[in-house]
Amino acid sequence: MTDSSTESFTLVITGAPYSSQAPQTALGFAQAAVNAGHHIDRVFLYGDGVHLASALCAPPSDETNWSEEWSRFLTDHSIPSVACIASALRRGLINEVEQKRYELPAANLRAPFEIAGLGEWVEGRIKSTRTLYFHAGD
Amino acid sequence: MTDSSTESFTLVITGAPYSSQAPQTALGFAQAAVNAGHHIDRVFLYGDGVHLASALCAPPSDETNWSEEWSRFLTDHSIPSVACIASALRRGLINEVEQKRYELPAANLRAPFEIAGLGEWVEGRIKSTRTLYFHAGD
Amino acid sequence: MSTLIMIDQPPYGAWSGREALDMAFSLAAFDQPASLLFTGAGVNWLRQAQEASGIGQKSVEKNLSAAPIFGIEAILADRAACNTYSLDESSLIEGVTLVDVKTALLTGYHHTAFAG
Amino acid sequence: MSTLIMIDQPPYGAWSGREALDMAFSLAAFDQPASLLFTGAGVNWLRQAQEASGIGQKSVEKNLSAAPIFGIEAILADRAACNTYSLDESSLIEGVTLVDVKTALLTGYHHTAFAG
Amino acid sequence: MTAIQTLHILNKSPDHPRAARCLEIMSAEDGLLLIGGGVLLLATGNLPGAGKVFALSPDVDARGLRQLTGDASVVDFPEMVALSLQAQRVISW
Amino acid sequence: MTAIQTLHILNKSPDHPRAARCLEIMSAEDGLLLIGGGVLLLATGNLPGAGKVFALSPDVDARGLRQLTGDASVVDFPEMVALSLQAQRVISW
Repeated sequence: MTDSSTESFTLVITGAPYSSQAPQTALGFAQAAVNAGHHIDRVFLYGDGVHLASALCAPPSDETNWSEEWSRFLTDHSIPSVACIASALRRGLINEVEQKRYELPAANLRAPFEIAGLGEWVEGRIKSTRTLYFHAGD
Repeated sequence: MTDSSTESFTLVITGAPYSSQAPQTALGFAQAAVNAGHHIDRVFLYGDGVHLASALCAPPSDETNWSEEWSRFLTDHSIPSVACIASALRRGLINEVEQKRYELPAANLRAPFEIAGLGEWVEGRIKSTRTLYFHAGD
Repeated sequence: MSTLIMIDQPPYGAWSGREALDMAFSLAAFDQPASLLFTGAGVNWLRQAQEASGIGQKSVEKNLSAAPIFGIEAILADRAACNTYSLDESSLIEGVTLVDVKTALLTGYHHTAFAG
Repeated sequence: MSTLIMIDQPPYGAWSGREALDMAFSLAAFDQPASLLFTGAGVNWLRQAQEASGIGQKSVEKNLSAAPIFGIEAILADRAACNTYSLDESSLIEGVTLVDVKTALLTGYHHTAFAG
Repeated sequence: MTAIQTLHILNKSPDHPRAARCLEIMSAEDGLLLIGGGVLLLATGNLPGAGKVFALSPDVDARGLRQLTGDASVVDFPEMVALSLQAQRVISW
Repeated sequence: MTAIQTLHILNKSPDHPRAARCLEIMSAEDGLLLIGGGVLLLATGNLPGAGKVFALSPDVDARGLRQLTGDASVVDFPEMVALSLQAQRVISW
């Protein structure tokens, strides 16, 4: 395996925007991987990382909106992105299906993020050349 | 000052439910304070603590919904509760006013929580006998 | 494709220990070899007789006891950390193997991950 | 009613350092005496020439320089932590006072708080 | 109860750097209240030599440490409220 | 570039207990890539004696550490991608 051939990645983000640097470092990595001709099989949000999929973040206008940046990148490159359902429901990240099921007043999941189980992570882990994790720091 | 007279507290919660024990410890403290005849001037959510004010948390049915528990306690005892506006907007906690201002697809703030500035913390800190903080652990 | 899930955060204060368990159980459910390694303050997940109802949570003792049934290959605990936290065979839950955490331990796995 | 805001988390990786600054500035805005104490990895907020644009953030150097103007009484830094992280008068931003963090330092304040 | 100068409320495990700083700064006139993961200090046997030590009951039980409390006093939430008022100041680490 | 057995990606400051464990376990055949708050290890001067050390450029600059990189190689994101593929395995601490 050399770095000149096409390889594939699953990226797992476990740190939230604005309380960690994880989404931002992961985005820098993902952009570089795509630019190098590699493939990103999927992005999996786990634990506090699910907050990256919020449609409701409104940081000050002179700060980066990491949810928006990630959303654009995923859409531009047609990369599947999944927030873990167990992490998301506990932390209040909800799509329309879950909104109906739990009779909640709203949905707040940003496209193109989807909600699914840990099986997506397991599948990525098997399929991709490398599965990398982007955790919160301290 | 003795513990038999009526004293007052401002409680600041900086840890999120499901990623910290802060909301739960703070609730145990608040209930004991009220039962002892003390007054809680206000509860102030700061940093990741603002997630406690989410209306969309849907933990498994055999787990405690800390947002719901807190909401009931605050309502029952008419305790003012405020999520810091700067923390809340960055982290996607939005009421209807902010939804309109930032043209966002939904609002997700749970009643009776309100959104306001750090001045509320400063005021509580001046007014209350004690201001206590409930942070995330490790 | 064996995976080692590492847990170094203490129980109950954060959710990431539980989320690490979920990762290991998911791997096992998809027939992927998985083991758990508890280090640092994380070894405290392995103490007998945890009563978490008073803090509105469930203890994970039952989940960990069921780990072999669900196909988790091993529950490993860092010997030095167990010493630090007064954990020995009499206080550890059943089925835990004490290990010295060295380079060689990790190179035995294709993949090593924390939950957060 | 003087308040000491403590910052022990390193810069940029988490938001709590910025949130601690906001707390101090808010106190000052309401004419409440406030000082900042940087300890542990938190002293790294005080290094000169931080260029955070490459990670999509703003450095706080300007905010800290403006602290006296906004009424923050003192910016204190733990001497031992500065030594650990190779920070001395030549590399620290202006206006920082090195202190030894002992009981006596904290008892000089009515209120001591972390942002998270 | 005797007077407490500063009540240090510690919710970090002994592995966390903030725990070490809290213990370092604590004086003989102070109290230490262990809550959350902070109660794991009980398991290490390294309680501070000076000053009173308290540990929050539900957190002690959750971590299975009832037999390891040593010289620490186990307190409930009403006692935590009383301690926080009794002390001249409170620091939440 | 030479072969790397395990690439340890460390984003915790030297104060964090996970940083100590990462450094303890690292062998001479391994690589250490400092990112985020992990780059603060450069300021302590305590780089591991064995194994190659890398530090992510934007994180080094954010923390003002460009003059303190010592024996570490400063890398950009494309090099981080290459390193992660080159190593036999990657651990994100």
